Amino acid sequence: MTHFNAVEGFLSIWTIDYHIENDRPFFGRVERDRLFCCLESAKSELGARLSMLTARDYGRMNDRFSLLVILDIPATTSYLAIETPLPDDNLTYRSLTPLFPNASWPEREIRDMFGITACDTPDTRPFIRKGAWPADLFPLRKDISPHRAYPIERVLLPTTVVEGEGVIEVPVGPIHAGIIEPGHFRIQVIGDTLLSLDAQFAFCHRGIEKLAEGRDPLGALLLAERQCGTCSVSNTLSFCLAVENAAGISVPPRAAYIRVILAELERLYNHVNDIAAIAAGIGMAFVTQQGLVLKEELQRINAGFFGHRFLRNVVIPGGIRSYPGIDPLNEMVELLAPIVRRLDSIVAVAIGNSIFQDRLENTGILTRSNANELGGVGPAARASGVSIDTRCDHPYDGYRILPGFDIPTRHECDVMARFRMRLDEIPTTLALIEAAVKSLPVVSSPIAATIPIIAPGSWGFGATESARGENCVFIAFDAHGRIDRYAVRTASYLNWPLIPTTVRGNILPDFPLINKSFELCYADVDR
Amino acid sequence: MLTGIAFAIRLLIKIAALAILAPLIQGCIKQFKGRLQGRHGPRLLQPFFDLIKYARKEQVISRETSWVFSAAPLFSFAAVLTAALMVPWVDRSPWPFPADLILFVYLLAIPRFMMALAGLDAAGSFGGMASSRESAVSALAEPVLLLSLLTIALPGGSLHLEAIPVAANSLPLAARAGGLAAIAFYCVVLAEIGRIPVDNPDTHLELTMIHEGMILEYSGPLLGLLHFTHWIKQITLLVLLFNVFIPIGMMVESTGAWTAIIFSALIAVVTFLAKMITAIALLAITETWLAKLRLFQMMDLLGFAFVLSITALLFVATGV
Amino acid sequence: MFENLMIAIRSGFLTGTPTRFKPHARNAHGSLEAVAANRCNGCGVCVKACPVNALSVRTTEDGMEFLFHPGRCVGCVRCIDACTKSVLRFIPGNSTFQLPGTPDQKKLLDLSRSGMTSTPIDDGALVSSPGDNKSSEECVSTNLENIKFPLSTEAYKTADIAVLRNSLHCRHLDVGSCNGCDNEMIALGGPHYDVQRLGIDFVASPRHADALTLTGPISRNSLVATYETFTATPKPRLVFAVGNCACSGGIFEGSYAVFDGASKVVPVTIRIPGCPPTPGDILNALTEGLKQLQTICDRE
Amino acid sequence: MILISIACVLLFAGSISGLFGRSFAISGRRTGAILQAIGCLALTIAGYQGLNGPGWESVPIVLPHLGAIAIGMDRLTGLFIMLLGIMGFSTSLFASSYLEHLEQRWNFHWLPILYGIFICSMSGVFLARHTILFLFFWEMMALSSFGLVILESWQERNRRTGFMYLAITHLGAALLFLGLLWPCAKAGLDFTFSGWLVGIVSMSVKARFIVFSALLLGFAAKAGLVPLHVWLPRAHPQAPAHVSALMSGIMIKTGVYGMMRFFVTVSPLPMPAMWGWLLLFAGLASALLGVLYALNEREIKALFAYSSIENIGIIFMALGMGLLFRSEGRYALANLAFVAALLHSANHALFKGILFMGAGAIQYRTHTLNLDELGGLARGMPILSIMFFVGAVAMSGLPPSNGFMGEWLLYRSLIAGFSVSHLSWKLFLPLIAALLALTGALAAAAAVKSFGCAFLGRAKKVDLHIAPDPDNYMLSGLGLPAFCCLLLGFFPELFSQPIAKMIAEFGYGPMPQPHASLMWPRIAGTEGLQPLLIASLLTVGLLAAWVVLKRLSYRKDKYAAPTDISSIEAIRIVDTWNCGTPLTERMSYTGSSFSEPFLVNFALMFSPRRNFRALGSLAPLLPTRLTYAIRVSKVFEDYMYRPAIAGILAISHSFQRLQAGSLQGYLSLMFFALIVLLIAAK
Repeated sequence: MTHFNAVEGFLSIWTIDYHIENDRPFFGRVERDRLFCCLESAKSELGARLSMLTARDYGRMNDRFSLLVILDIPATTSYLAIETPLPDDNLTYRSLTPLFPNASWPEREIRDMFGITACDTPDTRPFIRKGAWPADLFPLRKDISPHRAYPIERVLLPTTVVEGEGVIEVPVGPIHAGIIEPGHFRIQVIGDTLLSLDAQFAFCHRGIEKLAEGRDPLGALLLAERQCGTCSVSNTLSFCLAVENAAGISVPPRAAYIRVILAELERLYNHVNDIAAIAAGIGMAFVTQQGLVLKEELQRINAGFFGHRFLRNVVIPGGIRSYPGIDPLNEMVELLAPIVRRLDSIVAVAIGNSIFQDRLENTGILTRSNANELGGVGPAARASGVSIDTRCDHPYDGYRILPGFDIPTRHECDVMARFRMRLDEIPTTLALIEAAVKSLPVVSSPIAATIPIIAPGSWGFGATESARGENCVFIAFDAHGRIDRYAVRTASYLNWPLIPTTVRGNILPDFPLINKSFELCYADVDR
Repeated sequence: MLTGIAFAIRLLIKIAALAILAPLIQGCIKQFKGRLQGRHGPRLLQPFFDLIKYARKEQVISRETSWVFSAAPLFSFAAVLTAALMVPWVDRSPWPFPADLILFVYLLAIPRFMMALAGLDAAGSFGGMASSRESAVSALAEPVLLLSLLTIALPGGSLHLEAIPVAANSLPLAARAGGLAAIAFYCVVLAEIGRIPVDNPDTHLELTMIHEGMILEYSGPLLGLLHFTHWIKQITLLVLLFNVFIPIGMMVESTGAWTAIIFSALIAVVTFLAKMITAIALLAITETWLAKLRLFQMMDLLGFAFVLSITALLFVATGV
Repeated sequence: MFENLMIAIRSGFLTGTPTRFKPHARNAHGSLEAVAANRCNGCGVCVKACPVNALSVRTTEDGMEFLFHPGRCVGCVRCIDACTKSVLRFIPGNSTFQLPGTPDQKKLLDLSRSGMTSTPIDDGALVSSPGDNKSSEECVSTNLENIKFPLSTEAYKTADIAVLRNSLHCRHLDVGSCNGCDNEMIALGGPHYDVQRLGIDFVASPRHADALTLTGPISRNSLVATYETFTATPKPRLVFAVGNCACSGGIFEGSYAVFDGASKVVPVTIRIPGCPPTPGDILNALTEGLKQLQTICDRE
Repeated sequence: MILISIACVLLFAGSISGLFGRSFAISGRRTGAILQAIGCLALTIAGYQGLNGPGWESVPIVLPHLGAIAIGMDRLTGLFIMLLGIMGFSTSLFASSYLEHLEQRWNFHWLPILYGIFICSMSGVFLARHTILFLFFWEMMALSSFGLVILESWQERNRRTGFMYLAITHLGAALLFLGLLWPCAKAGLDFTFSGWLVGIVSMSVKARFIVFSALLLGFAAKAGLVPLHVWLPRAHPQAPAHVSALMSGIMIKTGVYGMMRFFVTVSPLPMPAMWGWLLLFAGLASALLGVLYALNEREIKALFAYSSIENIGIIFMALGMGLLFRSEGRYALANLAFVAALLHSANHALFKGILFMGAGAIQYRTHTLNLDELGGLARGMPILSIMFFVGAVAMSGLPPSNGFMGEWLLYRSLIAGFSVSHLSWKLFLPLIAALLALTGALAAAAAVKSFGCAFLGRAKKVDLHIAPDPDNYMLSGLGLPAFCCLLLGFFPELFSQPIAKMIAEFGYGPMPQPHASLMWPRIAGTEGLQPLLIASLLTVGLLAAWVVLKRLSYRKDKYAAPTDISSIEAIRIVDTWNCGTPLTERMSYTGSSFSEPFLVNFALMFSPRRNFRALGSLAPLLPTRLTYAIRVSKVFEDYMYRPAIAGILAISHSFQRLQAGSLQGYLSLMFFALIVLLIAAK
């Protein structure tokens, strides 16, 4: 409660007005010129972590744009949303990057999408726009039709070059050699020594946020599901949580448990996939192939019990669409245990291999301070000693009611730590699934609450823990109950900037391995 | 005249055998590897299908390239073919031209040299990266290759490849020194043919490539030729490994009753095939068992091989 | 020391093993079928329910036809949920690839003979999903000097397809996919599907490739890269559009950031619908599709 | 004799005509260079006659105190004179155009003059049959080359290099004075070579050791053997390219010539095995260090200079093997090793000539020699690139180039050492052979670096890759040695036969006869390799592959459909595959990046100190500026010369203190000195 008071005190000092409601993020409105200082104080006093930075276009004549900062206050289970209206004649604000280094990307993105400029930001390059539309066109503004055709320019974004004789640049992507998503890396190397990495994204940019505008929640659900294949449940769940948050409803208990099962199933197959991918990164074909076997079997379980290999079409706003029943779920739990046992034996082969150890250990050190500074989340941060997990910090759905579970952390900070992190989490996942299946109420209560007509102008926020970390969704509705602003910030978006700090000084052939030890989604970043 | 004709016939047989066996062995290795990974694995004849397809494809060539790009595969092929023809397969009768060990080692250096240049030619960084790595790895591999072969050849007193098996057979200590040198040689073979602890032939990551990186720019017939060259090099080194270090079953004399000749030829061919099957199994198991070494740990592997060869040399020199 | 070999031997060859449990869920990958056409009253509620315009209705002189676009359907089964008469059903694992020249829609229900012309369909429902239909020419206009779109189709010779059926090297291009399709393509390499046994492999360079597998609706940001990859691929080359997004733009159709489907940019040889198509679907298209392509070529 | 005189006259005439520079219609530069080329042609013919025919000796001029001064020609001299002639001819032709860009320099007229003197003095060194004359020419050669090195003396670096060169070469010369004149003095002031021989025979073992040590050091300093190599990689790049070609090709071979002349030809004395081992290991160290440093160089000429050190190392290894075999009484094998040494000398002169002149041509066209800036020259200069390629292949010692033949003979003689039943021979010689293989592989990498980073890929500076081929004079200057490289690769017996004859004439047993031993059948010369057969096999393979490919890929318009926009050819030219992004200059591999793995693998040798800095307010996370620098230490310079120079400076500094002392101090010093002397005298 003291923390709660601290936040309230903070809000009363800095904001023009603020709301504190149950089960909703704290909300405050801050003047533009005080924003930086306000956040500085939030960082130092409340230990806030930047969770989301985005902007809104209200589409009205005056005070059209505003900046939206959502902070994670670790001491409370709630988030803090700060909105800053921007004057129409001066769409600038003081860059938050010096305060939160992970604000660099969102600031660039806001510049691309809204034309709102951060002053004194160290990186002024476009983030989303890669010559696909003119520089003076800002897609997320309301007066821009989402369906216009624009000329395409061939651009090669500048990168920070390393000055020094013989230093060269290795371009990787956007078309990668393997079956990998498109991202463009410009790596500064001297021979095989990696000096610096510049990751450029948005080759998967499909304009999801714009497409969602004007749709009802059910229509936008498809977009949330298809934002990223392997984070489908998590993104959908965040979306639904945000919608439910805006509507002020909570899901029935059965749906809450099923959602936990879905989220954990997704985590399970993702972790198995990541383990296989790390082995692939060092050419350990046997472990890769056996990992793929297990992943395939898990996906078949997904398809068999929930109808979709990526668990789509199950989670809907208000609850879930369907579930197989308790007996099949018990059967499913029985199927999962041997898969995990097989995984253990395969991993034992990998870890027992000295080359495997040698490649993974002390490779790609992500220091704890870097992880903290850049606001890393998920297993990657937990492997560097940053204990952060949305399931504990901001429990949602079934995680609120299920008995306590441990979130392991590691302190070796290297690729091996991230590899083992996945392994460490699998028992938790399995236990959660079992507990959820056990606690599933037998009574035939509804599995989905009906979404009431959403009040005009209401907004909601949802955050879930995907296999990669915290995925957040902010949704605001217009006067007709249709989506006015759909903003997503995924774990990959937060974690990608960690990789350049991690790879520096490693050798070039280790970069894919380090990259795979994070195994982040590109589609999630680009949207 | 008669020997000339006999030589020509043998040459043709060998070339035909190379053309058949080199891709076949590649197919076998890949399938066996697949089986070890719990898969069906590609078909045995897949390399042939690939070659046929490459021959029918268009060639796409970068505008940055020079004459080196087209010349490199041809030079490499010619050099590897020459080296391959030197290695005794089933018989030990000397070739009319000397299959000199040093020449063999240096002929194998030609494809590396040419492909390293070809990698640099297209101006992309992956090619350059691969040729730089290839040069670094081969610089370490070459002394071990020479030394491990010398260790076996020296006591016999001949540097001719077809004479080495004879020498190895008659060595009292061939087993000991040969064992060490054989392991060293095997390490080099793995490096030379780009197999797992050194290079990953199945990798899809440009940043980790060595051999693949240099051929990224090739397409169509030239790509097929490069693959074929690589397979010839692979079978040649494998045959050399087995015939030099396990010199059993080879045909010695080609005089005598023709039945005896045919019988010994039959035995030689069967032994040869058995050796190749062993080689396939060995490679596939190695690749399944090990993972790719860190790039600069290649030095350790090849250094280890070098020390092994020196130890073998010590045995040979002291005659213990 | 050789535990891995032991594990491999224990687990055996998994290639082609069917699933060991029966599906419990109604929605699955597959194809929408009308199982009881006689029950349909033509109310059109399914068409309205579809969020991606995968169902459409065509009024003919003596009735109407329901058309199904497999390349759009994302398998959300809202149409099935909406249908009060249980006319529709999802047939799992029955989705089919589409060869060039085949229409991207199939007749789901033909109500013309029954003379049922009754309930008019509210046209408003059809435009629930955005998509102001620009002509393809305008959509792909670029100011890149040497790129001219749309590319025409490529001609193949029967013999070439025959060769490619034995050895097909694919270059994967993710041009805006959600990575669902990509994951399914990765699964193809795993022991369960093992494309290598069919002579199919994924290669690192487009120079080595015979086919491009495109996933995603082709985002505008990756247009140049797509084109360059296509140009870099030696002929004869095939293009597979994997997944709904690549077939038609999928749910992203009409966005400012994408081209609606791969065929707007490169000549697509075979479309593989699905969201995402299962590995089995993709495998089927890669093998059976080529076979049928060869027969088409033979005929021409 | 007449030819030699003609050559000298023409060379000087050429020098003089160079003086008239631009005053005539015909460029004095070209006339002079062509005259000099003709002079060198005369030298070549003289050398050829000497190599193949009977030798001659001029009528001695008898001077008081000095005895009969004469010049003479024998096979050894002939070989070197012929090489000098060929290379001089090429460099003169090359210079006739190359000098164009130097013409504006105020000291340009010195260049042809010094160049003429340089060639004359080198031929004098080879021809001299009198120690004083030898030393005179030696000095002249040193001074003229010094003059050529410091042509750009307005640069601090150039002057320093020049003086370093002068210091080391004079240190060497001083030792040569000792080594040559002491025996002559012992022989009653008979300064002819035969007098030297008489003197050395009459000397005690210890004195002989001193003499040979002095000679070895003197010649090694000139040859650039480790650790006396430091001047070489600095001086060679400073000189104009054609002079570098001569310095690297011929001048450092005077050291080899001296070794052959005074250790092998003249002296009949059985040398202790120690000399052999010494040369072998010094050669090995030179070869390895030379090639490693060559790999790490980013300037082409410096790279080649280090490669010269490597090749000198290989030659000295062969010499060492020869001496070793002699000490064992295995004369036939010793002769084999000497053939290897001489053949490799000839080979190296030829291919290093190509490479240095090629570097000169690159500099002439692009005004840079930095491998981190060059690239893509092959498209503009296809002919030059092919010639350079021949040089690079020879430098890597790959068959069928001449470079391979020399190394092959060395391998053979190293391995032949296994038949000697000493454990150290059995153990070390195969090991050294393996290290030689390492050297060879590293040399190949250096060749890839020099050729690949200069001619292939893309230039880091715009416009460089459109530089056209140089003119025909320069190309023919390069073409002759390139042709010789290939010729010698295919027909090494052209050189090896006369060399073998020469060695046989030394009188220490015959060359190994064909089938003389089980181990080395057909070893005389190099016909044992039957290079023609190998070459033809290679060529047949090449042609077959080419024909097959042509047939296969000639499928014009096969896929052309009426609707197709681009017509389809068998070969289609597109952009380099760069992962779907445009290719920029920065993405082409640089020399430094190419050799980085070697730097890591041989970190012990280089002890690289890297300095990578990320700058900016949010530096480690979001740096705005990044810098990288590396410093690589050079073992001998950092751990031997620098401390030595520092030590000398310190000592002289302390003597300086003496100088400034007081009168009492001096007196007491003298007193102490007196006492010490007295004690010593007792």
